[in-house]
Amino acid sequence: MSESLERGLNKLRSQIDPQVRSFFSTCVHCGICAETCLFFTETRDPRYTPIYKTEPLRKLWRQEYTFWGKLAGKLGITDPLTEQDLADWETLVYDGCSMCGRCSMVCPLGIDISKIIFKVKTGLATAGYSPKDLAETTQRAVDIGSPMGVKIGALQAQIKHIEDDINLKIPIDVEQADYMALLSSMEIMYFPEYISALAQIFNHAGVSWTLCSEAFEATNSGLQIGNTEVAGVLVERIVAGAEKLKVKNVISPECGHAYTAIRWEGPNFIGRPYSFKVVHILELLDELQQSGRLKLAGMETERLTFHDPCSIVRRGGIDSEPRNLLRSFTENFVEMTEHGTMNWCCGGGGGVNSNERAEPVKLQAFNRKKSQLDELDVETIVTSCSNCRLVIEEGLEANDMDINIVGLTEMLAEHLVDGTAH
Amino acid sequence: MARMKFYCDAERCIECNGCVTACKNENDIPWGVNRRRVVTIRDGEKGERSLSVACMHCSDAPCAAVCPVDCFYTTADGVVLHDKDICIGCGYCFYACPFGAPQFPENAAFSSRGKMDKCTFCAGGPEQDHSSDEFKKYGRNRLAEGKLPLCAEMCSTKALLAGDANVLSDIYRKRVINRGASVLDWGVNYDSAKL
Amino acid sequence: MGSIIDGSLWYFSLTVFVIGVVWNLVRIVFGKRKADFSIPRDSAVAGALRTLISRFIPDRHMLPRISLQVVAGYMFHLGLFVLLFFAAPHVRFLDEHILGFGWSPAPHWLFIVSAQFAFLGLIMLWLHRVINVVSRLISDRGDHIAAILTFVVMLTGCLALLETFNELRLLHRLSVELWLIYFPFSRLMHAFTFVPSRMFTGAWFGRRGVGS
Amino acid sequence: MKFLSIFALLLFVATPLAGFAAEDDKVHQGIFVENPGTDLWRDVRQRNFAMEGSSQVKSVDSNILINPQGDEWARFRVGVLVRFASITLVIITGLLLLHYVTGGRMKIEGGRSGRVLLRFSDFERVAHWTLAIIFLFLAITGLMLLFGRPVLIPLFGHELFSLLASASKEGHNLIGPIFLVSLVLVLVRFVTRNIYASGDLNWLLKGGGLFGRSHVSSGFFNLGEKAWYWILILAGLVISVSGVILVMPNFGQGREIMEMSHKVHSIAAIVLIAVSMGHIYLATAGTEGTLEGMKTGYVDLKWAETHHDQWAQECQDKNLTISSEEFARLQGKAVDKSSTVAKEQG
Repeated sequence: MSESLERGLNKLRSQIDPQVRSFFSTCVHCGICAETCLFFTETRDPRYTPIYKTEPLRKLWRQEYTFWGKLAGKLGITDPLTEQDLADWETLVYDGCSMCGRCSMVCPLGIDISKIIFKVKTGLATAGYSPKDLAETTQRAVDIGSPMGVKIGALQAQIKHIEDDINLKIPIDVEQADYMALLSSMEIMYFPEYISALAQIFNHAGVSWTLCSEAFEATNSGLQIGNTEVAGVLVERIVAGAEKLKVKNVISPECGHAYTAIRWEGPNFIGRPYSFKVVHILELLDELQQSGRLKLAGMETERLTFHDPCSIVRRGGIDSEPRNLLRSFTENFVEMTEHGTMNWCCGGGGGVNSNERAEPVKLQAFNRKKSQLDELDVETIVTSCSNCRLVIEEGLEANDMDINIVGLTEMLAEHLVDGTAH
Repeated sequence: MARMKFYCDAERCIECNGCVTACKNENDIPWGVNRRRVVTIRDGEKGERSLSVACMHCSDAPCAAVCPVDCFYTTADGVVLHDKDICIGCGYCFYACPFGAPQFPENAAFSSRGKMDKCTFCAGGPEQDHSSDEFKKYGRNRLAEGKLPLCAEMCSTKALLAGDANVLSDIYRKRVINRGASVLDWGVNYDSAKL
Repeated sequence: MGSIIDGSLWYFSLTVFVIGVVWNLVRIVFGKRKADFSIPRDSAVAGALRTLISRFIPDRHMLPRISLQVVAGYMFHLGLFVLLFFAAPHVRFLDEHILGFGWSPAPHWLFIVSAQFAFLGLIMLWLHRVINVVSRLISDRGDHIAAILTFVVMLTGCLALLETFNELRLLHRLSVELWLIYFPFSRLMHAFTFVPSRMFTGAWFGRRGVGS
Repeated sequence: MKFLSIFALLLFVATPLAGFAAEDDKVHQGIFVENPGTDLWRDVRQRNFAMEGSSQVKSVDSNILINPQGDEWARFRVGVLVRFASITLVIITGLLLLHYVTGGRMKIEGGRSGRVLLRFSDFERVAHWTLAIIFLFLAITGLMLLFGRPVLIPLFGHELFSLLASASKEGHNLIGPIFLVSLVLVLVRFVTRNIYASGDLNWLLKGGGLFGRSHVSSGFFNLGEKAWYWILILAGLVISVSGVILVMPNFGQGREIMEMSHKVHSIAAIVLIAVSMGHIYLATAGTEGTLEGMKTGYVDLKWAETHHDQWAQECQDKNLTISSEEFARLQGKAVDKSSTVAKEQG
């Protein structure tokens, strides 16, 4: 047995806690989860059944934690987890699962399947079975500070652009600000509108905020690939930045997995609670709106819908906030048939979008979103995750669909009454 | 050997149901099971007749013929009995019997009838004579005590007779000779009388 | 043979069942879990209770695609529940041999109808398991053994319905004993572990403020 | 069958008349008193109808003194039915064996093509096998009750057979009603494909290709299959309805209805068992590749062209056939899907 395999197995072993035990001994293999998974529904390949993706961990559990597995071991009949298994499941787990967690919502026995799949990922990553692209981005994130290789220089250049554009100063490294905003590399590179929207909104509402030159990157490749150590390192950077600036709150940007990484898993990755609070930008905007600090004018008249980013809505609970915000400045907001916590994923979450190899499967999985959109006949899709936005843009293009896609924050910024509210 | 038979004299039976009561009491029969019953034909009309019926202990019994588990047997006395340990409660004997003798303790849905029960000529069953098992399953074994079925013994008008077929037919012949004509023919005093 | 089935094997199987189930549940409920350092958005307890109940009802939009499993599943589980706890012979048995008290059993027809539901449901569920590619792929030996063993228990019970042949009763009891012994080591544990599983997941969703 | 007792009863009833006739002349000379019993007893003994009286005892048929039909039914049950059933089952077994040994097994013409097409959905297969399992269970337990006495009692003895018969009867009664449910599933699911279509007559005239070596053109189901479907549905419904009557004695139906139901139930069941043997034979040993359709849901294109050429053509026109690689993928047997896809793309 190779050393890396041994490491992977040990990692997997360490993942077997009472919950996993409960989940595995509960699963009756009814197959209902398959119908919740867009990778299955769009390909009809039964190997994409969510619970099947957890097979390596289940096999290990069966082998080492159950009566029959131990008995078989005593009798010398073992069916150990092999390198081949890990290699086979690498493609299933990394290419064929966007960690959207829809399966966890539907399982009649209450198994949090996507949580187990993440545990499988950690084992695979430790054993070295992870896609080349993801491994590279993870390395970049550790070395450079951004998965896309965005350095502070690039951000400063972008900020300069924006400041000229909107005539507002974007605060950097301001100590004791109320809020420290994080960004995802994608926003810096592809959607700088988000940064200008932030500046405009916060200026309008009189929010004291800052960016941190040492910790501006919100994304967490460690979470995507399943490397908890790297994830911890990346979270640690943000914590250090926030503690150095002594901010009260950290704002998670419009990025799905960043929210999960910084808001929910971060304290666990580093093994201690934060000294600050983490809010998602939508939570903050909704709060501002509720407290009357946002003065909005004009209504969007086009027919539009909201795409729920899985990590933010289904796995993050921010369900009513985007809807409240949208209703305050749109007239023609329609919901997809399955929305909110039961929304269908764009198909590119969980690192699938950063994984070149998964491209064909991802496009096939997008058919689900396509048929949802076809039903609605909308002009615009609003979302609040830059990854979803990229994937949907790509999918719309591949399918020759003429629909705009915008971020919720920037759309809101367009409706601000000029000048500050104060 | 004797051939045991019942005979009911329709000219004498007054539908008092004494035989039914005697049977139920002697054999501890539960509600719903009627080993013996009195049927009245043309009740309240001219020519009304009553007859007490139970298992007739046929020589070639149809119940025995159709029983899928072959639980019937005929004793040396010519009494048709069945083995409740073998009976599966299918109800075939009830379909086949012309007299409606086979009875079932239950009559619930999905054919849960319980085991068949019928008149044993007060001769018990295949169990040890006078054992409590025998009494529980089949009732009294009077024959083994040298007694005849209680229904006939109790009959107040001696309409219901039980015993050896030859003896019964002798009794009956004498009755007919003495009686001459139907005692119940109410028409005698009026139209039909040509005195 | 009969005395073993009615005596020592019965006590053995009951012991294995009770100890096995309790041990499994204790390990799951009281096992060491990592603390969650994140600040909850909402109540974990409320989420756990909500999910415990809500997962009885399938998602509306999913239903057309999983109707067979849902309908057959409900038929089987409800049928089995009624027949297990409300059939007159079972109530009598529980009263006389285990609990020392009884309750009024279901009428005979309800007992039979629930058994029919259970049979039809189980047959269709098992067939779905071997026919549907997804469930065939993910099912293992344990699933089939559990289904077939349960079927055998139900079938022997059904064959012994007349309640007169001791051999048939013993056969039913023997199959029940095998089932009880197999229970804590198998997929059958889901009859108990669905509660902690749903509550774990519900608590997780509850902390994050997701209505699951 | 003779019942001495019935004769005895008749005899007793008749004797008063005889005795009266003899004595009358002596005692009441010149007076003729009609015996009021004669007409009555003649009515009671009438064949073909049971005379109703009244009784203090209230239970099913308790007011009927004599039911003469029981005798007829008993003769049917132990004579006609057993003979009919055994002869039918022996003949059908013989015919099927003969067909098989004379090389009647129909092969796929020209071998397999490597392309497959979907014939039966998951639900259709679940419905089929549910019905099949229930049917086999009911057929076996039913035949046990029918042939048990002549065949199994000599083998096992009364006590053991009684146990088997009790188990069979309880099982038959409990599972029986489910048959109706699964039959309705099959009825509803397959009815549209089993309606007579033009061309079916031609299939019939050519004997369905069963005896020759040539195959006859046909759609999704050929006339033989359609006939089997309708036999199944009709006989199945007859069996179910009569079975429900037999299994629900609590509604107070009398013996006559029960006897009638039993006759209908058993004859329809024998017919269905016989025809189903043909169905099972043709689907397994009789033709190559047919069983796959009910196992995986997919059949080989060549099989479809051999047996159901019109349907095969329709599917090809609609581009519904898939390659065996695609089939393997849908079965979850793809080795490494994403990498092969990537290769194709690259």
